[in-house]
Amino acid sequence: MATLLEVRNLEAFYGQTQALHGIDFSLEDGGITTLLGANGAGKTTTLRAICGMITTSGEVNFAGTPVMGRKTEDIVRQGIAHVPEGRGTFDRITTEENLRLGAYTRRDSAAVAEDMETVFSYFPRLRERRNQQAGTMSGGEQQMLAVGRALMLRPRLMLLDEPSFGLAPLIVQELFEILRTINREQNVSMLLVEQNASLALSLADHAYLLETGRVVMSGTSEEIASDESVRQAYLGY
Amino acid sequence: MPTRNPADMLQIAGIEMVSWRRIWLVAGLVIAIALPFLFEGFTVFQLTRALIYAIAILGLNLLTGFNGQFSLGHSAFFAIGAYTTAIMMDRWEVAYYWTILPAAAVCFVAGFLFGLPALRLEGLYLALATFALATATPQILKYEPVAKFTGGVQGLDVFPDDSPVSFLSNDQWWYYFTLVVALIAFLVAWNLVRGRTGRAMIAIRDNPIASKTMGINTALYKSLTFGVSAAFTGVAGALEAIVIQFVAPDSFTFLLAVSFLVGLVVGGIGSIPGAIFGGLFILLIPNWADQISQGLSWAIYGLFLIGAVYVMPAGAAGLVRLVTMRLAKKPSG
Amino acid sequence: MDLFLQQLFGGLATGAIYASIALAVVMIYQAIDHFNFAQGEMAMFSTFIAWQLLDWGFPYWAAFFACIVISFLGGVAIERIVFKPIHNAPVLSHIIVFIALFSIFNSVAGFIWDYTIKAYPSPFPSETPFETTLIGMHQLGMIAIVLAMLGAIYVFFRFTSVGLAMRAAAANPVSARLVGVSVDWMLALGWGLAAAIGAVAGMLIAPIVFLEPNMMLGILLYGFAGAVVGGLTSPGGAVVGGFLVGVIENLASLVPFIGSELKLTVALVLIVGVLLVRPFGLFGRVVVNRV
Amino acid sequence: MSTYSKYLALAAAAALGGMVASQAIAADKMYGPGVTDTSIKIGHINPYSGPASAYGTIGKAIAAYFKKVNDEGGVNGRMIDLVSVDDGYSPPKTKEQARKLIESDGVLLIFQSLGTPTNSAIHTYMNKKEVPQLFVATGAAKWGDPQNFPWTMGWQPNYQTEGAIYANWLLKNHPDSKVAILFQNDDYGKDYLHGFEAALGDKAKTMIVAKESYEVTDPTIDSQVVALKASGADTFFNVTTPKFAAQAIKKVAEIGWKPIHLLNNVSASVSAVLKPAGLENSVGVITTQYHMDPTDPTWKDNAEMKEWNAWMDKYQPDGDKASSFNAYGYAVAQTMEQVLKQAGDNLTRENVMKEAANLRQFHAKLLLPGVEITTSPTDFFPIESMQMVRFNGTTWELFGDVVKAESS
Repeated sequence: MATLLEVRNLEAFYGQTQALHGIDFSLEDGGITTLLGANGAGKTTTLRAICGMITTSGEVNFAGTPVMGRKTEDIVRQGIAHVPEGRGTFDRITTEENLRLGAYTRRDSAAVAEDMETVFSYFPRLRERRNQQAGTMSGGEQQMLAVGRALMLRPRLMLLDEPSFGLAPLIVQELFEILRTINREQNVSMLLVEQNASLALSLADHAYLLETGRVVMSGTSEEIASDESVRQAYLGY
Repeated sequence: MPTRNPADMLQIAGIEMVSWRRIWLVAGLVIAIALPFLFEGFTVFQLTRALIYAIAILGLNLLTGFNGQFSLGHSAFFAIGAYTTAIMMDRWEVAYYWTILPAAAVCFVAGFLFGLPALRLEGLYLALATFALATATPQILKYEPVAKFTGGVQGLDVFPDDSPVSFLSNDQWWYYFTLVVALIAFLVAWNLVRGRTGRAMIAIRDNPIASKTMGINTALYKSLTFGVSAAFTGVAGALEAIVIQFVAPDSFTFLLAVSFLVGLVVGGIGSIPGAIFGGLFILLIPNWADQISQGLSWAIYGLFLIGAVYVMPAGAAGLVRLVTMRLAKKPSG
Repeated sequence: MDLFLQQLFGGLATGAIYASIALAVVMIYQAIDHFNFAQGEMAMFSTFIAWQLLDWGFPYWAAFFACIVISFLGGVAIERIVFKPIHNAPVLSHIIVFIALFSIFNSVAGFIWDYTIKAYPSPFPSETPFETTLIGMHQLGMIAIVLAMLGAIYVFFRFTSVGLAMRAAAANPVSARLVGVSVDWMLALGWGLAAAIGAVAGMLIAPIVFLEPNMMLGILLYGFAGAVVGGLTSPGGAVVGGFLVGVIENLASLVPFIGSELKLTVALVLIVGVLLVRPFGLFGRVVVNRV
Repeated sequence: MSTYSKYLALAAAAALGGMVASQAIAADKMYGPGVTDTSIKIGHINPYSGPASAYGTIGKAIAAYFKKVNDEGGVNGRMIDLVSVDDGYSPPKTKEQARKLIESDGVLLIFQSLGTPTNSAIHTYMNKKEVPQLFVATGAAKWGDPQNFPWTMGWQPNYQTEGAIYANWLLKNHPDSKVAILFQNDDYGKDYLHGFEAALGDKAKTMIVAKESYEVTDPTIDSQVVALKASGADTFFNVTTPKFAAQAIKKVAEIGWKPIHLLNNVSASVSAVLKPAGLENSVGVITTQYHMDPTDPTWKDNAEMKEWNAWMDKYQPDGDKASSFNAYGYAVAQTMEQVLKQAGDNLTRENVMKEAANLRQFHAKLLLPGVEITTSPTDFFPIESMQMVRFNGTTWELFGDVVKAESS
């Protein structure tokens, strides 16, 4: 399989504080990779760095083209959809308008309408609430909306930042099922950041373990899951 | 967002910061006391007015900088303070120094009462409501039923006694009088902000919902802050009436409220000493602009403002903090 | 009764003034999530540009549309040049820059065109087609143009993806970037559109109040009042709010103890009153966030 | 003899006592602050910015006039050094500027400070400091009070006087008229109102059927005009500043009201008021004048007007020849020049004030024929005569005689 995303020596700063100390990893086309780590390990920062949302240095290649240093909106246009921490819902507009915004960069309106149907087929509840003000929906619905919005871009890569955060276990299960389906049916690669390591490892095929802004371990999900120290520190058994 | 909370910055810079602050304070005080003997009467008069504006800006700062409520209407409280003094002196011939505290009290009540409905308003909406208050103030002062007290459009003359100290001219005397009031005002503000009340105020600014769950009576604190802020500004208004010796509705247009806001931002939001710089700025810069070009003085003032925002995004206080932090850092490496 | 009707229609006519400014206020609010206190002065300056074009011999509509284009570009330029460096500065810094722009436009207009009032032509015939002195033809035409602008804005925000993107950029810039919206240009576009709407408002208001650098001083507050009463998130609400403020203010002058002396105070009470009952305006959407 | 002793008594009462003694050595040079053998420093406060900046034109005209005086050799060989400052029409700022002029710049006197609230702010100060506050640009009656304020003097006919002229004219020609009044809600408006009502006397109650006021911040005065018309009045007394006057004239025509329209002199400019309002709407409007309107064709061939035009061309090439402010500034500056001329080499503040109160039928160029400036130690109202004029669609037509209304 071809490499879709390649990250080399990625460094990032918040003001004076360095958050990432030279991270390397890659992601295969069609695969799901997860970044694991404790709070403050640099998981979210890595996602932000890829999208050009913070000042960084290093190298990020997406589908063979360097995207480092470009504006966020330009990187998005390359086909990277970011489902941000906190879901990034546009509160004051309707669900449908939120989805339309997801397809903002696209000009093929017929295909957009089709994709809207696809999203509704994954998330029937969004169809029910298509004319509701998005900010008034429940957390789970907003998370679905965020994934749906990302899907409307027809991305090649989806960055998912803590999609399970604050959701009831049942909803989380449902959501992750759908993510797996999307990965398979739409051929969308995914880079997943999760606190819940076992959940993440169940979905992903590859995993990287981050500690204080550095990659300390990498491998297939099975390898990582079976590692003793990981089990003790992150999986809790 | 750079440097929002001065207390945080203090901790970052450590002990050195405190001693620097002490040096600044002592030097400032010495200069403040010496000034009236270094300049002629008119300049002393101007300095007095800058101090008065500083007190008004300090009041606004308590509200905006420490409690997060906007106001474009502080000219109204300035006016209430000025008229309280003027009416007391005009009608009942009260000596000027007895009018300062009543002016503060009246403004506290007015501010508190205005703060009650303002509780439901936030950010922009509050700014707009207060902006409307500022615009309506001159009109209300001219309104027939109140005109018998306010002197209507004609305004009121105020005749304070002459300097009681033989070697001080009137200007010097007013300067010291204002300086003393200003020092008290700054001390009170300082203690307020650093005490329990101040912590509650700041908590409300930074996280209103959380502070509610922490058991802070946000409604009460917000209205109280409005009242206290109005009281400070009212004291400034009272001093202005005494020093200018005249009050009229046209002295208290919304442009004055805008000036206070400018002084607040340029001086530094959430910085107590910044108010002094703000007071000097809004008094001196328009005069300079006027000297550069009479026809375009406002345009030049506007350019000054934009320049100030670019150069000092956190106000003069932010700039000073940055510089002292650099200086404090250097010796220790 | 006759007087009542007179004041009612008079209120509608003044309301049209407020509504047109309120519309510009809402436009910029949609773009930058904020009031622009220099809005009135920008509209005044645009009107002076149109006046200058007319003075140079341009036909009315040529000057009208040229002025709209110039104002649009001017608005974009202001955002790109003045506000770009301070995008991350606190809100109050922005307000200070609004104030700065306010004084710059006012002062420069006075410097170039001086402060004496100038007549500005109306595009509408002076005779009303029907026998009435209740409302003039210009006022009628103005109401029509305001409603037409409202329609255009509604369509723009509701049905075009740029309009949608603009609202998104204002409400949640981080998210907007993540769906590929260039937030910076949306801001500039918002400024441009608001300046253009302001220019139309200015050119419609000037025939009534006469053109001079301070013409917008009083009007802007009423425009804000209209926008807030109607709801800052709703262009339609802003227009209704503008008309409401005009009518109520005029009818209030019929109440004996208010008279015309306290008209402004009435506007103040109205703003605060409406906000107390409905903090997001009569037609504004209530934003509820569930965690 | 009796006038002389009265004068002496007044002079003493007004703290001008030193003057009598100084007269003995009047031949010697006596200088107050700001005066040298070659120059006289004069302060001037004007709103170049802010809500009243329209009046900035007057300041420019005055400066241009003194430039002409200086080019022609100055006043008795001394150059006029005019220090003109901006107060933005804000009273505290006026106070600040007055103090700057007097204490920092050291001017001999302050001339033509503009506005009623602004001049009120420095009224007491100037008199306490004993600095002349000469020919203030406001028509309030309070500026002519030599008893209590011997250092302050107005110039233009005061508003009350003018109000009385209209009232007397109505009483004589339309005794049964029903009057509606629109006035600005400040003392300028109220002075007109008082003068008008006082002159009507007992008939005020029956003749005045409606009064409406407006604020300078009001966008329009449409609703007020509508209400006034509804009162059934057949006479409209329009006490408004230029912008609102133009609005009112236009609105009156729009709603088909055809009253006898009395417009205050403040807004009598053809170019700044009637033209914007529409000349056809202005036909029949009546006002009073004391100086020529440069846009009025009546004066096209008048020698003084020609001189003024030449001056404008030379000293204010960018200036607006249609602005009556340029005529006003020209005339008032001549009055100042005259006072300084009369004072000769005795340029103390006392003597300047004495000469200001000693103008005898001085005719400043551009004043209407028959309008003269006369002052005395008990009369601090320089111009008290005006002539009524009616607009015929292109120009003001004088009618009746020059009316002199004695100020109280």
